Amino acid sequence: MDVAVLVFLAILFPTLASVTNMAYRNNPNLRDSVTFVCAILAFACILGILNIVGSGISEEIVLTEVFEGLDIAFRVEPLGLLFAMVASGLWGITHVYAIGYMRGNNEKNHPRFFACFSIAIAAAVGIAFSANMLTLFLFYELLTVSTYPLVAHKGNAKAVYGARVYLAVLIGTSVALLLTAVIWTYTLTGTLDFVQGGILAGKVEGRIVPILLGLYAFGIGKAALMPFHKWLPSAMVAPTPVSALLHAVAVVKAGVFTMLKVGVYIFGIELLADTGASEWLMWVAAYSIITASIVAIMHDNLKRRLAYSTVSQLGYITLGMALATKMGILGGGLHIAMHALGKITLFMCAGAIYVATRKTEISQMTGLGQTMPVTFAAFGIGALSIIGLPPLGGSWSKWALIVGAADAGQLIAIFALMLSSILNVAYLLPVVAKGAFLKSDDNPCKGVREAPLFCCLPPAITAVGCLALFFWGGMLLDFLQPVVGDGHG
Amino acid sequence: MAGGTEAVAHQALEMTDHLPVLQVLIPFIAAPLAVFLGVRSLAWPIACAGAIASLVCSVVLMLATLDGSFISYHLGGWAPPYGIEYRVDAANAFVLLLISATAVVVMPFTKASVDAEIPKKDHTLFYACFMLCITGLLGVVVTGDAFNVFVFLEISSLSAYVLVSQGSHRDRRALTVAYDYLLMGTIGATFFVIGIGFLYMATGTLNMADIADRIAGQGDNRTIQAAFAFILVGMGLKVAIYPLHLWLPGAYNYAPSAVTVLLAATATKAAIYVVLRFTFSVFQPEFTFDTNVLYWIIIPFALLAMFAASLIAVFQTNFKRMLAYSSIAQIGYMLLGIGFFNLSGLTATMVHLFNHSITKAALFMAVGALVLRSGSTFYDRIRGMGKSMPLTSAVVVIGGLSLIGIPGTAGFVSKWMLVQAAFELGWWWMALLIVASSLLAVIYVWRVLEVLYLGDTAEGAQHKEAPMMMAGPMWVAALACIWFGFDTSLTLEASRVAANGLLSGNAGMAPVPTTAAGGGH
Amino acid sequence: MIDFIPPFLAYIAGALLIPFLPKGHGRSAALCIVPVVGAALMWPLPMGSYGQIGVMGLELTLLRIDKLSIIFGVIFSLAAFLAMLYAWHIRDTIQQSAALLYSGSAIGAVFCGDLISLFFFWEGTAIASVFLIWARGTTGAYFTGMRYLVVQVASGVILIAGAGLFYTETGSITFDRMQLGSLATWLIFLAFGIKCAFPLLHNWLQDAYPAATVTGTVVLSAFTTKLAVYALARSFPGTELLIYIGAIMTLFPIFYAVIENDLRRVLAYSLNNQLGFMVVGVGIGTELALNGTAAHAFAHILYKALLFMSVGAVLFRTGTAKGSELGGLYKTMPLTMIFCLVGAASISAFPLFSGFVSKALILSAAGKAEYHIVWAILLFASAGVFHHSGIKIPYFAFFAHDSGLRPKEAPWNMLLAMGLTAFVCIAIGCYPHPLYALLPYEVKYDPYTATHVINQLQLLMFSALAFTVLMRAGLYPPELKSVNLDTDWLYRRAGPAVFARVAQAVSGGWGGTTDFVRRCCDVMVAILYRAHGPDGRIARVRPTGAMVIWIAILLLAVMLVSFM
Amino acid sequence: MADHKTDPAKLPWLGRKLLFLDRPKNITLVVYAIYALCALLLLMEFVYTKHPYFGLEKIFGFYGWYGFVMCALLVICARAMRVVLIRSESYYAPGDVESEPYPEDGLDRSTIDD
Repeated sequence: MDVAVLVFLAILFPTLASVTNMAYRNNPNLRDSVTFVCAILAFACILGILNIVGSGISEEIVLTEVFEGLDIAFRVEPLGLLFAMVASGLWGITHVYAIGYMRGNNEKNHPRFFACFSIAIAAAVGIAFSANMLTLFLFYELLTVSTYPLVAHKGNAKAVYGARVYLAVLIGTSVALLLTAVIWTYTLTGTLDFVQGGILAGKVEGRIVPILLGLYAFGIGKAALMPFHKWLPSAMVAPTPVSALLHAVAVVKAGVFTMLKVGVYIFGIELLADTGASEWLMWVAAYSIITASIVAIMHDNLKRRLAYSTVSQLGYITLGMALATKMGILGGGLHIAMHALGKITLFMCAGAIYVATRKTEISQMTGLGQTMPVTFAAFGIGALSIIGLPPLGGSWSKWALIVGAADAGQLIAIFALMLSSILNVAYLLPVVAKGAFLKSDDNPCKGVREAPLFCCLPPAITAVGCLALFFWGGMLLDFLQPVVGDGHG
Repeated sequence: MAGGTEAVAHQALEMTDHLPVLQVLIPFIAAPLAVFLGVRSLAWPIACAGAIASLVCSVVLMLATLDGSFISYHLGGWAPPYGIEYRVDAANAFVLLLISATAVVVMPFTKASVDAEIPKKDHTLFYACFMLCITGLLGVVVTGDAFNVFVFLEISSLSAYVLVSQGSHRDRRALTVAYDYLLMGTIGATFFVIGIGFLYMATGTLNMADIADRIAGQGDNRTIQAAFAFILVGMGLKVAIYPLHLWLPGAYNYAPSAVTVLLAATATKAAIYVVLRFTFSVFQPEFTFDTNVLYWIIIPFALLAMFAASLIAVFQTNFKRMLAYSSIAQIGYMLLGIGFFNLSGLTATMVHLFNHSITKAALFMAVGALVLRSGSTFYDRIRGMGKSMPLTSAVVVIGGLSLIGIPGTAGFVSKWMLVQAAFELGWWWMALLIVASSLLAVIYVWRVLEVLYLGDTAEGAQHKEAPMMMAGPMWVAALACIWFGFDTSLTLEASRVAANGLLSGNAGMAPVPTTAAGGGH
Repeated sequence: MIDFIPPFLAYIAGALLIPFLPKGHGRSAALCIVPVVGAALMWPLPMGSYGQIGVMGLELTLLRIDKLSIIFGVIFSLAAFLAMLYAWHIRDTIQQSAALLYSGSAIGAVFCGDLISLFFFWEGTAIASVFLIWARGTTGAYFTGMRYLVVQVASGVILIAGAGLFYTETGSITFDRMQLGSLATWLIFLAFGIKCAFPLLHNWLQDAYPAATVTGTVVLSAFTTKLAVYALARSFPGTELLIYIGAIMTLFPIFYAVIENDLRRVLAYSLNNQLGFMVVGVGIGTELALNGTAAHAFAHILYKALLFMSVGAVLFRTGTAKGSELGGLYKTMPLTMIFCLVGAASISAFPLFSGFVSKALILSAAGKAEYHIVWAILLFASAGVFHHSGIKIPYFAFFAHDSGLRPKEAPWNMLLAMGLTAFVCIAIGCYPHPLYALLPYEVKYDPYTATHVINQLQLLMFSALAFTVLMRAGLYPPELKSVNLDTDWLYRRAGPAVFARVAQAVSGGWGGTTDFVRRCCDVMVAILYRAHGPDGRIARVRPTGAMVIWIAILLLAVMLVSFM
Repeated sequence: MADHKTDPAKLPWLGRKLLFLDRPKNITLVVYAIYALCALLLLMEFVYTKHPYFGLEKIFGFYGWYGFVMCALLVICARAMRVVLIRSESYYAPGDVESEPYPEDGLDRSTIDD
């Protein structure tokens, strides 16, 4: 099949799932199974694209011209393909999990939930394949809007407040800063296409480069760069499947993915490296990494802690971009996949614990590991991957980032990465250690059983995925090589 | 694409050549017809037929002028400048299309809403006024004669006063509001006519193209400057430039739903068109006073509108009123585009004219449906209706997103152009102000969405979905919002041609052979 | 066709398989077989490098067989076997898997030929080993485990950072001899140093080993630090700095050991002290010294394991390893006591015991290289280690005052493991040539000269004399239930206190600021609301008069601007 | 239980053999043996030739007195250190230095397969 057809199908299937959910609101089994089939098909489409395009770059697929020289258009390139694979591949797994979670928790409004969920996936795939900043921005906003109902899902005051913060930050930054940056870029260059080597090179100079970069970096609120990270912990009021797929994978990765795209294809790493424009961003990212980790340690609420951990981890990818070295970019790209699998595992485990025990605070989870071994084992594996320890995927991206930082001669970045790993240990592993090894006085295991199969199988799968990524790390890196202009691209 | 082509100024020979006048004449005839036929049930079909016919005219006209040429129609065969000239170029063909298309789309909605809100006995009268109002708006746009503008303006205004007062069947306050509207509208019209008087004093002609020719080079003539001031302020009132907006919220709020839709989607747009026409075609952009006013009056007041009106909208608890204030704020955007005084800015104004029109049409129709089911537009009465009226609420979502300017909606396109225009001028701070004000739009839109979707349904409320007659047009408008967010070949292209025409000031009697492309670069 | 299998794979396969075996003797036997299989995989391979894998443009070497790696591979396999035997009675899947993974990682690290693989195995030892601490299940063990893990992971990330810089600088990631000088090598050095428990970086050791499970400590004592010694010997032989670091390492732990109450912590201090000898050996870097280091690591692993085993057996039977609680156990645990004495004699380097034949190499090397003070320090440390490990441990555990405890003799598997270990200790001591043959360089050294034997006996016996005299005189510090401040005070007391203060100040400041901002926002919204709200001044629809005024104003303004 | 603890007959064979160490008199004997051994070792100075690395080693009985003095110093210094360094067991946290639950499954646990 043609790449264009496959790209459209990959976006269409989630949309179809969404429509199905709205149309057959009263037939949960039909809805869920159709959605699952759509998830499989969407993933199959993306694998099909992978099969055709490989790690090359496809032709541009133009839908319509919106502004002069600005199209709504798609183009497959390795970074986007990776992101699409991650988002859509994990969708099926998360969907299974979501069924278990939503039913196990007696949540309401399933059709709306799953419909919005699917649309969000469509948006993520759209972002992944965008050929230019305009298309990307379109899907970026679609993603924000479609996830808002998911955050506000519970409908109580807390959820509404969380959703407001979510929306305010995401829409606020994107409309106020990102859009400005995009239009500015367009005014400067007359194009917004993602072009190897960047479009701004030779078009801007001096102080404008860092300012423009700043507009982008903070405008991409989804990348949760401090101080625009607040939406992420706020979004934790959402049901856990949302936190797992969207706020650990699709949404935040859309943010950092955009960040990488901007760095590589809008500015171009040569421009950034030559002008040193991204050096301040590296500091901000480093600050974000460390501070978020410290804040994470302070939080007892598991999901909140994971949210701050995500903020910190996203900083890695921004850091990779800000280093403006090939390895930095590749490390950032790798980390998209590595962190996605790790973090989704953690979130799904947090949700599984909640389904099984209704516990949300880490201090209440002491001793639970004895009765929920699968969940806690998966959590442990995910945590180790996040920390970047072998034999899990996270160690490769950390290595690449460190080499990238070394190439850039940025010791501060190396230091931030090192310190963050240690802080990661300090806030992630206590959950496992306390849960699996400490015995609690008030016998929390009483009446507790392992989470339902639908809830504990998916994290187990993703945990195995973390392991698999360790062995595929080199392959992934080779796959991404063309992004920075090396290899067979 | 701009200028250059031979103007089609000729004798009317065939039916199609009469389009400019037919455009106005058809609804004009439909109005009395609706009354005098005396069959109430026929009033609506007649109005419909009239609207559709005039839409057909405007489509043909639009296609004819898209290449940058203009059509000059001499009323009664009297050649201008002595006779009345109807002149259609891309700019007003675009507005004509907008007005007539809106009229057609809202017709079914009007039926449903009028049936619900207005006693049967007044129906014929209502449709007559409705058609008259459309006539007036179309006439304002199509005519090339300054005094004729005033005449049509009054036709539309007077019928609008009547239409607004029809809201009294639902709420007696509509009468007071209509009265206020009448007073203020009349003051505006008076100012406008005074301005035209000045112009006549200075030039001895009423044909706009002729005036343009004659005042060229008279930039320091005080009379002309005064004329400009009066015309601008007079039309400013009709436009509802920020401090002159006081008639608008009341009128929108208390008028019958259908009337609100019509007024919001078309009336202010026609007025903006007039402002554009006079600022750029009649008076020359080269006049320093012209540019001075743009920079020192229009831009500050546009900004004021964008922020003050948005803030008011943020705090409103009445959906319809909120939308009214949002309209005032959005008018600020259009004025800002005018004030930028470059191609992108004017394009932004023109395209926003269109986009905002369909957006507001969709939203006000949704409000109409909500009113129909809940009887009120206050937030606490429409709480939680997202569940019971999913179709209507979805329209609110789409319209709301377009209002904010989320990509994929029509509103995004116009905002993009506006910000781009600011950047082209190097006014990055202005770009920031624009996006900042759209953040306010986020707030007021989201308040409504939260009310609709997250609120608990009011006690005892048993709502059902709006009737198809309402939902259909609503969705047409909503889908248009999305369609024109992607396909800008019509809107942006037409706007650019129109803007180019306006900026080149090619409104003189003689066809202008060549046109400078844009003034802002 | 793959004609070799890296030994660590045997351990990993074992770790993955044993959860599926039924708990019981069968599984325990399987555990013991794994190290044997590992050794069998390693032993027949000729010298050279195997298993190069290209990943990310880097060449990883999974297997590098040379004299240095072989000797560590052999002793690690042996230690793993003995520890598994000692832990035969354990029925805890997590501990069993973790122990296998831990040993496997250590063996993998020894054989790998590049820094990346080293990092992987390095962190592998960190992660796997922490479970042996957590498995104890007490709150103290949990926190200790966390601290331990943080330190170990820190070592790993420093290593990887150093490797990254090293790669950027040299374009190579070979794990081989390097020069201190650049930041990269300093970082690698530091990473090794942390795991090697360099002074001031040492406290994780004394913190963690006493906290682990009975069997866990035995496993722990064998691998982590010796792996670090191996890494140092591989990368930084002849680095003079190491001599001084090693000298200090031999010195200060003995003071702590004297006053420490927890016997397993005493052993941890003495372990630290013994590491010092090896580090000095690496620092001297001559063939003799490196031989000494390797030999001493070999011997040390065995006798230290033996000591931990015997104290562990006591802990297993009595539930405590505190000197203040124990005493008089020789009556009911005589075999354990004897094995303990063998270990004590070995660590003290009594002639005919293993320490004697290995420590002498290092001392000689120091002497030959003319490091007078270092030599004297090492001599002192030798005496000191006899003092606290050789005498204090057995004395307070098995003799001293009768604690009244009458535990049973250790279980058969522990006795067997201890017995085997004790046998090897003595065997090496009596017949060191097989060990010498294993060493990286040719050995031209005979430990059993009259001079050496007599001098060593003099040293030890007079140390014993000092102990006796001081004991009789009541000057010897009694065993007290207590803890002694060490560098961990910095991160367990000072650090948290400072951090809490800072956090309090920051969060207070932050809270204050956000409160202030929020209040400002509230006020602003209130003001805006007053003006723009539905009943606000600006939103109110005023009479037509207001409008007229506005029109007038606007008209005036437009005219003014126009007329200008 | 009581029997088990006090009755020497129930002790292991080797334990019974070593019971002499319980008597203070015997301990004094051991101490004297150590004194004798030390003296003997000092005398050994005369029967072998030294191969000293350093001049220090040539001093008579160097290893002996060095071992004695240093160990004495060690103990005395450690005693002094302890005065400064000693803290209660719960200094860092309660339960920080804890024993196994005493004894976890009984002093008398006979099987190991639990």
